Amino acid sequence: MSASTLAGLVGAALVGLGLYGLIVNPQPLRKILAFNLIGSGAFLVFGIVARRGAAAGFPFDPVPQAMVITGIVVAFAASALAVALILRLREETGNVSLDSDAPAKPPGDGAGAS
Amino acid sequence: MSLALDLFSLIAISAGAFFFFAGTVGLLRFPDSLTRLHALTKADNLGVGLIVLGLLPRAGSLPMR
Amino acid sequence: MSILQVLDLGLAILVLAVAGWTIAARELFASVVGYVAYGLLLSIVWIRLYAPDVALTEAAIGSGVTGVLLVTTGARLRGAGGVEANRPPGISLRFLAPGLAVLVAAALAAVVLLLPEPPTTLAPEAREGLAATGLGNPVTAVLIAYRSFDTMLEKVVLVLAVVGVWSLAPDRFWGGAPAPLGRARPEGALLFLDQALVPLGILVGIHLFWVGADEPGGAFQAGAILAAMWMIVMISRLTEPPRVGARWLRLALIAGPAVFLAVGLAGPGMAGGFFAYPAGFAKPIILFIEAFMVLSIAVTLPMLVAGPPRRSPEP
Amino acid sequence: MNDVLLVAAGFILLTVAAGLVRVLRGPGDFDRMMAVQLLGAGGIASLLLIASATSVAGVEDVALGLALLAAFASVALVNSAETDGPEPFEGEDG
Repeated sequence: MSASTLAGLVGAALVGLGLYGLIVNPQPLRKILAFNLIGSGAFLVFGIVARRGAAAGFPFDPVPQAMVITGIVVAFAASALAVALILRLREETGNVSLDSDAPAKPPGDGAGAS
Repeated sequence: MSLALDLFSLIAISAGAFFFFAGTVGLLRFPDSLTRLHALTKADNLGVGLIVLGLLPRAGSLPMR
Repeated sequence: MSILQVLDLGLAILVLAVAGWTIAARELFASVVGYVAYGLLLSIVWIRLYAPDVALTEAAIGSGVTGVLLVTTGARLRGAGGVEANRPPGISLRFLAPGLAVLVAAALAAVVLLLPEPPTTLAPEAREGLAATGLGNPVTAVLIAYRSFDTMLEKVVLVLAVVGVWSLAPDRFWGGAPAPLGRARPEGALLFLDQALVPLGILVGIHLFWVGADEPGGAFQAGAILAAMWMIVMISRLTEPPRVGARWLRLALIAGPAVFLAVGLAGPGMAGGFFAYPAGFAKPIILFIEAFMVLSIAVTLPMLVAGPPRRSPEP
Repeated sequence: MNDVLLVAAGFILLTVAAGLVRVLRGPGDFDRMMAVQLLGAGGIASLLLIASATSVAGVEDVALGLALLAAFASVALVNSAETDGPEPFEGEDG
């Protein structure tokens, strides 16, 4: 098995692992972490497309690599937005549960409700 | 000249790998955090330093090659 | 089996083991520590795929800054309790989830094994584009020249993310500064590290930007390093996160996409095409755009980590 | 010579991976971080060795960036690790 195929299989396994963590783990921050794991697995699968596309004197195809770089940055921006949403949720409800029937505390010192 | 440089690389890289080994043993076997930190810094500095030193002759820009 | 194959296999097992730890660990902190280690190992995998640019971006933004974002948020949430408020999943979910995960992973593995032969590639087109720009690093050339419109829009996405994070602030804090990133009392060792590391880091950041034209590096990596240095200074409380209403901050945030867009719009006049660069001048123009992109990324990432404004603006 | 570099890279990776047992066992947050520090150093070393053996160009700058980020990550992790002292982030609402 070539190195790039192996890396692709690792990427597939990472997507599976991340998906499992995303579903099973109850803490929102851990869910974001698992989501990032899925993302890096998908990038790895994309990376072997770049490696297989070696041509024209390059040991890799630069187009998918450039897309992976932009993808990593966008994935971080999405994580940051999700984290900000969690912080706001805590402010509004007093906990960070994603359960719809979680025990809700009254909102803290008039933080939201504008 | 090339043989001497290869020998130099070999010795430096082996020494670096040894320091990593020692650092890991220290991290796993030492009793508390501060002694582990002590072992770790040896591995960090000497290990990476020696390996970079060993790879220097192989760097493309060096005119000696 | 050659030595390289054994090494690859060992690396693959190690990556999967550390990834499993980040999922299985009990506490957030232990999990994030595993995630940072995972990012480092993954960057070695990227080197094996001949992608040093991606290796650095993955380690810097994918695991470094994301990990810092998560532990910082964890510490903020711990301040008022309520992190563990969620119930574990029900029994049916606990059996369904592994099945679904295995199914998706198997489908992706099948895709990997059945990729078309011979592989499709855009490398010859990228090679042609590279010759026109005068750059040496094909990835930078693809980012700024061959697929420049995508990269510009991606910078706009970053600005939108900052707008999204800021708009989650309560009304009374609007225009104020985000909460401090560090502990209440900075420590001596941290201040010493600032003096030793930050000047070096700024130098390395600028160096990565400059060599990015010809070697691995470029705007994203340089911006991430500079962002990390600013965050270290904020963590040690030598400086505080700026007010989100500050004019210099707003200008720095949009400088990258704005300059990029302006050059793109000037393209039809200069070179006869939207986002086209005039022949012979491509490299200086690309470096000009990249310089502003570095600035924007270096400001955007710390503001995303710092979160929405938490203090009232000064009168 | 390339084989020697690869064997050295594999050996270093193996030892620092053994050090990762500290991440599993803890006991404290700081022990976990130290294991990651060791992995950081070992990862940079084996990355340089592998890149030199498989002739990937220009990894010196990547190693430089990784070393800086390892220091940054340790600062940020120390900052948010649980300690016995007061809460790390005081509320400073205006």
